[in-house]
Amino acid sequence: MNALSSTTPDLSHLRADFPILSETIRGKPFVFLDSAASAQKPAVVIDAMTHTMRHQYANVHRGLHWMSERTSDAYEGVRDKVAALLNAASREEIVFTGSSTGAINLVAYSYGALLRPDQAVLISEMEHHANIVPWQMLRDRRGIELRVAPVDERGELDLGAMEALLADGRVGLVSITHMSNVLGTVTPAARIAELAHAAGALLLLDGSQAAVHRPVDVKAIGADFYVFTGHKLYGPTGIGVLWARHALLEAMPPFMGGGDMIGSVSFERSTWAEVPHKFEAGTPPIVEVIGLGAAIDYVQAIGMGTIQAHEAGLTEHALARLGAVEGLRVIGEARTRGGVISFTVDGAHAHDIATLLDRNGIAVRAGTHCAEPLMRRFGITSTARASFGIYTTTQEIDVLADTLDRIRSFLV
Amino acid sequence: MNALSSTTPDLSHLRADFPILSETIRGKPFVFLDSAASAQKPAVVIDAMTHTMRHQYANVHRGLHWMSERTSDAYEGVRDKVAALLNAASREEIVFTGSSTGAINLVAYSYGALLRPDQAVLISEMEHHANIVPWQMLRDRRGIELRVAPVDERGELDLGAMEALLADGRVGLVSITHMSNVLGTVTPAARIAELAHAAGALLLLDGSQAAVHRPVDVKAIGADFYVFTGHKLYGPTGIGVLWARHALLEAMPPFMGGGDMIGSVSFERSTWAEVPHKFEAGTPPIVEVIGLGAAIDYVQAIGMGTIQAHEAGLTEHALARLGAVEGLRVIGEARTRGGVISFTVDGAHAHDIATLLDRNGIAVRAGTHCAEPLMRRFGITSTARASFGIYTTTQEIDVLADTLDRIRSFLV
Amino acid sequence: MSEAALQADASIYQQLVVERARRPLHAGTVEPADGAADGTNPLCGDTVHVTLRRDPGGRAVAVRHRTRGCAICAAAADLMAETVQGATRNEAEAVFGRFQRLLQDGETALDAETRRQLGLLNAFGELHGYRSRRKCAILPWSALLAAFKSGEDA
Amino acid sequence: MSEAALQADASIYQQLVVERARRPLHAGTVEPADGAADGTNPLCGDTVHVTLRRDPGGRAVAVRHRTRGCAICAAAADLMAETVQGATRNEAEAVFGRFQRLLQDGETALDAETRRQLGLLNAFGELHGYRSRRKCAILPWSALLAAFKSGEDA
Ligand SMILES: Cc1ncc(COP(=O)(O)O)c(C=O)c1O
Ligand SMILES: Cc1ncc(COP(=O)(O)O)c(C=O)c1O
Repeated sequence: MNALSSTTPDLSHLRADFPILSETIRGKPFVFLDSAASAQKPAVVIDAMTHTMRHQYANVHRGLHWMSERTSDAYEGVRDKVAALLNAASREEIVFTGSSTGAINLVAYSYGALLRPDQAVLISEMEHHANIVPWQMLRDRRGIELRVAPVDERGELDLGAMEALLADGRVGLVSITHMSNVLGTVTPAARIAELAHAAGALLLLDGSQAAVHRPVDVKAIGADFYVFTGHKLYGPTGIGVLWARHALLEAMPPFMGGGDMIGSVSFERSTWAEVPHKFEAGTPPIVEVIGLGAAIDYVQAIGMGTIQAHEAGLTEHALARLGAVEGLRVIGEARTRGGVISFTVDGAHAHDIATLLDRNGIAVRAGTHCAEPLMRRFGITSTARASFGIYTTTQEIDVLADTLDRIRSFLV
Repeated sequence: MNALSSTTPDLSHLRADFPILSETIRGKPFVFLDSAASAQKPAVVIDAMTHTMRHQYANVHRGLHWMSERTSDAYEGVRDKVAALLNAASREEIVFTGSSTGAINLVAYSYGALLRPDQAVLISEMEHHANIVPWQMLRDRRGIELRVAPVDERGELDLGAMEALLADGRVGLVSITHMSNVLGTVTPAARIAELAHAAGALLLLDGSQAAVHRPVDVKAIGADFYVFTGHKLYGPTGIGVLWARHALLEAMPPFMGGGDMIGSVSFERSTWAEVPHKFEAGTPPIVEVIGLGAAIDYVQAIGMGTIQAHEAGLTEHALARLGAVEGLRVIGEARTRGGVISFTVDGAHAHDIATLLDRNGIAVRAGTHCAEPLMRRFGITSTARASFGIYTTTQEIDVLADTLDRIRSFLV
Repeated sequence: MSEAALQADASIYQQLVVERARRPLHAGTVEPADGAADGTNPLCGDTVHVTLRRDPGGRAVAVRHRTRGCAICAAAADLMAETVQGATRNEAEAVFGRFQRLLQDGETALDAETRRQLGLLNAFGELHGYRSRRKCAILPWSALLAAFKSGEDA
Repeated sequence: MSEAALQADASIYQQLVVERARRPLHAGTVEPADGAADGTNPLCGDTVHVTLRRDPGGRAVAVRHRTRGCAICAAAADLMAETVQGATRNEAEAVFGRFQRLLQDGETALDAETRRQLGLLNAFGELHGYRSRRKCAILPWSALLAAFKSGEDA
C-alpha cells in the first residue's frame, strides 16, 4: 500500500521546522490536511517576524532614522525575493497587497477602469469566489460582460470552448486559476496565454494554489498579471502579491489613495508615486512582508521543483488509498494536478466526515470551498477536501484512509 | 526644568515590556520619538502572534476542524475588544481592514457610491493624505465636490468657516481627523458631529492618532464612522479598523469581492453575507487581528485615561523644554492637543536635524508627514516631529532638547 | 478498527443520532398543515422543511420534517419533531432555549432538572465542543418556530 | 555639551560640509550660460538650480548653483561645482560615478587611488551609513548632468 515511488523526495525532516505539528487535537496527534485553506508556518517565518518586532522595527519609507532605514531595507528586499520566485522582469513589477483577494480586487478596480463597457472578462467554471465576485461587481459597476469557460467531466478547462468565447475579440481580460483549490487541476497556463493574446486579451492567473505547489515562471508562461497569497505559501496572514508587467502598472490608475502612493498632494490635484508604490497606499503590512521574505527563502532552499515532486508522490499515493475506500468518489481527475483532493462518500455528508475526522485529530475542510458554481457543475452541494503541504507524510494519508473506512462503516 | 506635574502618572515601568527599547543605535541608547509614525510593540503582542502561529493556527470561518474553530474564536473575540474600546453599540459594527488607509478607502468606495454627484465631501486643511486622496479619487470618479475647512494660525479647525461650508446642505459626509499627526491638535469631535448632522451630513473621524492617545467613545461623540490603525496602537502592522453604525453598514454595498463576504454565488448573481463579513473579503489578517486584541488588552489594562494624562504631562514638559531652544518654532498651539510636536529651527533644515539626532540615537521624523497641504498652510516645506508613546520619559525629552541645542550651535 | 476509536466516534455521534439520521421516525409532511416553513444553511446548502398541525389550544398535534442535510441536522430534526409533539409554541420555544444552552455550554453546565427535561435531546451533549456544527442542530428549530409563526399569521 | 558628542556630530557633518552649507563659494548663476537645469526632490521639496559655461572643447569653465535645501545638499552642490571646474561631461560623469560608489559602499571599500581622486568629496564618506540622505548629496549631480545635456541639445 505504501505506493511512494522511489523518485519521491523524502521531506519528513522538515516537520521539525513547524512547531504546531507537534500539537495534539482531542488527544490525538495533529494530522493537518488543510494546507490549501492556509498553510502552517515554519519557525524561521515566525522568528523573522518576532525578530523584527523585538529588535528592528519602525515605519518604512518615511523615516530618516536608523530603525526606519533598516526596516525599509528589509521590506524592500523582499520585493527582490518575490521577483526571483516568479521570475519577474524587475522588482518594480511586484506590488504588495493584503491577500490574493486584495490583489484581484486591485486589478478589477484599477485595470477594470480601463476596460470599455462593450468589453468582456472571461473566467472559468472552476474559479474561487475571489476570482468571480470582483468581476461580477465590475460588471454591475461598468456594464462589461462576464463570460464563463466550461470545465469538462474530468475537471479540466475546455480549451475549445474557451477559444470560441474569445473569438469575437471583445474579451479584454482572461482571469483564470493556475490551479484549482477544489479539483487540484493545474491549468495549461502558457497555452491559455497564447489563446488570450491571439484574441487581443490579457491574462491574469490566480496563483493562490499553484505558487505553493510548483515552480512558477511568469515570463515563460507569458502572463500579464499573477497573484498569490502569503499565508498559503507558509508565510504570514495579511500579505498578498500582485505581479504585473511594468507597462501595465504604469498605465493603470491607482486603486487606494493615501500616504506613500503619491508624488505630491494639493487639494486640486495629486500626482502618483512611481510603480509599484503607486499601488501601496498607507502603512503596508511591514512585518508580514518581512515574514513572507523568510517563507520564500525557506521554500526556495527546499526548491519548488522538489516540493512539486514530493506532492506528486503524495497525491499518487492518496488517490490510490482513497480510491479504495468504499463509496468514495474523487471529484476531478485532471491529468496535471496538484496535492488537493476533493471527495464525497456515498451516504455520508461531507460535514459529518469532517467532524468525525476532526474527532480523530485529522483536519480536512468540508463545504463548497468558496467555489459554489463548481459544486453546481458537478451536481453536488459540498465535498470533503484533503490538501497537502511540504510537511505531509504518506503515514498521514494512510491514517486518513483508514479513518475514512471506519467512519463510513459507522455512519452508513 | 523637570516640569512634570505631580498628577502625571509614572509609566516608566512599562518600558521593560518593549524589547526593542533596549537596543542601541550607532552606539547610543535608543530614544524613540517617532511613535506617531508607528508605535513599538510590547512583548505580549509579539507573544500573542507567535503563540498563534506555533500552537493554534488555521484559516478562520471556513473550517469545521478544531484548529479552525479555535482560531475563529480568537479572531472573532477581538471584535468584542474593539467594540469595547470604542464603545460601539455592537460587535457587528466592527470591520477589520488592512490599515486606516484601507478603512477610509473602503468608505470612499462603498459609502461614496451612495453619494449623489451633486453632493460634497468636507475635509480640513490638516488632514493626512489618507483622508485627502481617497476623496479626490472619489471626486474624479463620481463628480462630487471636495470642500476644505480652514485651519487657523493656532492649528485649530475654524468651526465658523466649517459651518458656512455646510450651510447649503449639499455636504453628504464630513471626514475630519480626530487628532492631527502634525500639529497634535485634538478636534472637537462632538461639536463637529452636531454641525454635520444639523446640515444633514454624516461624520467620519480619522482616529489614527486619537485612538492611541485618549479614550474614544463613538456613541458620546455621535460619530457615524471611525477608523484607526493597529500599528500605531502598539499592535501589528497589516490591520486596521472601521467602525460604522450598523444601519450604515447594512445600506452600504460591498467594497471588495471574494470568499467569506458572500451569502451565495452564482455567475448571474451573488448575495452578500451579513455585516460585518460583507466587508471582509478573503482570508483576513488573522494573526494580526489576534495581535491587535493583545494590544487592546494591554492599553486597556493601563487605561486610556492614564495614557492620556501621561502624555499630557510629557507634552507640557516638552513644550517648555523645546520652547527654550534658540530659533525653535513649534508649529501648532491648539488648546487641546496630544503628544505630537512639530517644529522648525531657524537656519537648520529638518532633515539635517533628523540626521544629527539619529547620529545621537534619537529617532524623530522629518518631512511633510503625509500632510503637504498643511505645510503649505503654514508656509513651510517640512518640519521635524517628535511624538510620544506610553514608554516615553521626560529624560528622553531632555536628551532631545539638549541635543537640539548642540545641533543648532553646530549647524547654524 | 479499534474499540477506542469507535468509542471516540460514538461520543459525538451517539447511537441515537446515527440511527435517526439513517432511519427517521418523523419524516414526511403533515397534510393538511396549519403551519409550514423552510430552514436553509447557506454555508452548506442543507435544508429542513417543517410542517405541523395544531389543535384549537395551539398544541402541535403533528410535526413532520423533510431534511436534506448532514447526520446532525437530520437527527436533530427527527428528535425535535418527537420532543415537541403536543407542545404549544411557547413550550417549544422553552425546549429550544434549553437545547441551545446544552449546545452552548455542554451537559456538565446544566442542572439535573434541565437535563431531565431535555430527554432525548441530551444525545447532542458533546456538540458543544464542535462549535461550527451547532448550527446544523439548530437549523430544524428555526424552521419549526417559523412554521408555528406562519400558522398563526395565516 | 561634551567633546565626544560634538565629534559624533562632526563625523557625519564634517567641518567642510557645515562651512560650505553656511557660506557657499560657488553659489549664483553663470550669465550667459551654455547649460542650465533644475533638480528637485519631491519628498522634501529641495531644489538645486545649476548653470554652466563651456569652452569650445566642452570643458565646464564656470559652474554655479542656487540651492534651497538641507546642509548635505547645499554642501554637495558647492563642492561639486568646485570639483568639476574644467571637466568635460564625460569627466564629470566619471567623478559622479566615484562619488556614488563612496555613498553606496563607504570610504573603506574604495582603493587609495579612488579616494585620492575624490578629493574634497571625501567629506561625504560617512553618508553611506545614512541611506535616506544619499539622495540629498546626489540631487546637485542630477542637475549638473542635465545642465551639460541641455547645453549640448541647444
Ligand atoms: C492622522 C492619520 N491618518 C491616517 C494615517 C494612515 O494610517 P495607515 O498608514 O496605518 O493607514 C495616519 C498615519 O500614518 C495618520 O497619522
Ligand atoms: C484558488 C484560490 N484563489 C483565491 C484564494 C483567496 O486567497 P485569500 O483568501 O488569501 O485572498 C484562494 C484561497 O482561499 C484560492 O484557493
